[in-house]
Amino acid sequence: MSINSTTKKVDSVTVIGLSGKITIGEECKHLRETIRGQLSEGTKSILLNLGDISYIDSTGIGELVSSFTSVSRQGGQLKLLNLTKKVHDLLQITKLVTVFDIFEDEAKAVKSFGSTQA
Amino acid sequence: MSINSTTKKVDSVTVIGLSGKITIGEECKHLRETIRGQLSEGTKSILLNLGDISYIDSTGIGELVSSFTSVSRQGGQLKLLNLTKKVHDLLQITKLVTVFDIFEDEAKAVKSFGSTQA
Amino acid sequence: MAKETIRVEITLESNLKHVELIEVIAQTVAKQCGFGEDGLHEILMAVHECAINAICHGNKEDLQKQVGLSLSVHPDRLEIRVRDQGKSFNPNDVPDPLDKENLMKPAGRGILLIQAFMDEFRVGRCENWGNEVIMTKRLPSPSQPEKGGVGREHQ
Amino acid sequence: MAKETIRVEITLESNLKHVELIEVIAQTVAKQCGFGEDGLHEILMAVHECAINAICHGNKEDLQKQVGLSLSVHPDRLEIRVRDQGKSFNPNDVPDPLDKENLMKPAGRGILLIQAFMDEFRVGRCENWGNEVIMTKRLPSPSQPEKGGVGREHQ
Ligand SMILES: Nc1ncnc2c1ncn2[C@@H]1O[C@H](COP(=O)(O)OP(=O)(O)O)[C@@H](O)[C@H]1O
Ligand SMILES: Nc1ncnc2c1ncn2[C@@H]1O[C@H](COP(=O)(O)OP(=O)(O)O)[C@@H](O)[C@H]1O
Repeated sequence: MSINSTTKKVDSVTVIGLSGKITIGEECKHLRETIRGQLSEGTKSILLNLGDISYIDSTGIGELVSSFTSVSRQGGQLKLLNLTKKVHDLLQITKLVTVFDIFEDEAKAVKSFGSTQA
Repeated sequence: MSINSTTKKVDSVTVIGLSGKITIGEECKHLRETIRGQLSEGTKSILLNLGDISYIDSTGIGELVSSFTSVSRQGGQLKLLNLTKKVHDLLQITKLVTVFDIFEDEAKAVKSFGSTQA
Repeated sequence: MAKETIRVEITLESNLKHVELIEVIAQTVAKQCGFGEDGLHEILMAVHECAINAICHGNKEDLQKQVGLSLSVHPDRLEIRVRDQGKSFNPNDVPDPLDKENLMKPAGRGILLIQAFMDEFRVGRCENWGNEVIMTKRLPSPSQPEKGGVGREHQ
Repeated sequence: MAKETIRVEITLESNLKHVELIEVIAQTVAKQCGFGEDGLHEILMAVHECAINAICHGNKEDLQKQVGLSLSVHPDRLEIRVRDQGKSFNPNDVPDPLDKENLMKPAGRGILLIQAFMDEFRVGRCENWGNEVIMTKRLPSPSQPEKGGVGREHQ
């Protein structure tokens, strides 16, 4: 499997740092389970750091959308941090830049969640 | 080109350290010109260190044989040092282990040339 | 005898584990064509999406069915064909993933990406096979190495 | 439709600069077969020598002529075929490089190496082409990964 994740808490926001690829198969499954795990622990504010993601395929993009939807359904928010040019291009092509809140600065991203949620 | 050579003098022996590949094309040409250069300067005792050679093809083996012949014709000697297992296997398959003097120790190799030649 | 300088044909069983082999070979050929890092990545993604479609949608992951890849290098372009043994499909019938009602769907963006990354994309039927997707990408000109991007500026 | 799990066919103009492409693709397929480092190196060398022979001896480096490589993965072996468009040659007519009078010759060791590294080597004629060299190597058994060496111990 070519994806890894590390999780840290900054204020009330869970920052998940992903590295590797988000592609069909094990990699997408890993992302899905990571998000599901967070939701089952009651996490509402998730910031995905994609700075070390080299490659996302269409299945991976779909997984990001599904993650966004799952978190929203639980009354939470999922935002994105540190997109590489390649990943940003993909979200542009798929018009998902209009859906995701995208940040380049962790502190600003964390602040944007507001301080109401755990 | 994927071959490099460095030359040093130990006693009266010219030790040529080769790294990379000895294969058809530029690489073989480089070896040929290196040997020719030494011969034109009057070098008689040449020790080829093949320790950093990862790959020799049949053309490269032929080039080693030609080098051996050229040096012998000028009254000199060409010997080999530090063969990797792969290169040793090749000389075994081609029965050239019976032709070349092969050493694993530079000092011993240098000594074997005797002290009569420059 | 083929007229192209380079022609590579691959036939594989419909197993997702072979997709990487297809990708590596496509990258090797594309490198030989002089594509830079961005072009290589675009070709990688197009081949990846197309191979997965052939295996999953075309052949329904039936290991008895085969998937075919053909790469041909023409003087001006790299042509890639991906064949499956499945039922005919028409890319015009596929929902547009950019439509508002599809934007949040978990799938349906592969063909969009292929179209963004390649200069040409069309689907036909191939004798003794099923669908044949034909994609081409113009070779980078040796004088001005391509900078990459989304590939649309080539048109 | 081919019966093999993996089948790769490459057609190229007779240019030595394409040998690396042939090598990389052969390595990629061989890796997929489970060959270890030693086996990969043996296959690399066999393909290298054979491709150079096809281009230089078979096609006399005539860019109008093509060289063909076919790789097929069978359950028990990898089969590699290299085709040229040259005049027929019989490997039995080639001088033995191990004979005393040939030992110091600057060339003539390619076929010897191919035979040492592969389990099978034969030459035939191929319709619409010229010579076809057929080489096979038994796949490493998944239980006991091959250790390599000169490959003769497999027999
Ligand atoms: N080779 C194929 N055979 C049959 N149908 C296909 C093929 N490729 C694509 N399709 C159809 O086109 C649709 C869109 O494909 P695509 O844009 O790649 O998105 P996704 O694969 O995520 O659905 C697929 O859902 C499928 O219905
Ligand atoms: N594809 C080929 N077409 C014609 N002749 C060939 C071919 N391959 C090999 N030969 C003949 O076999 C000889 C031995 O080949 P090889 O053992 O590879 O050594 P080398 O290429 O160094 O001569 C060649 O010199 C050539 O005469």
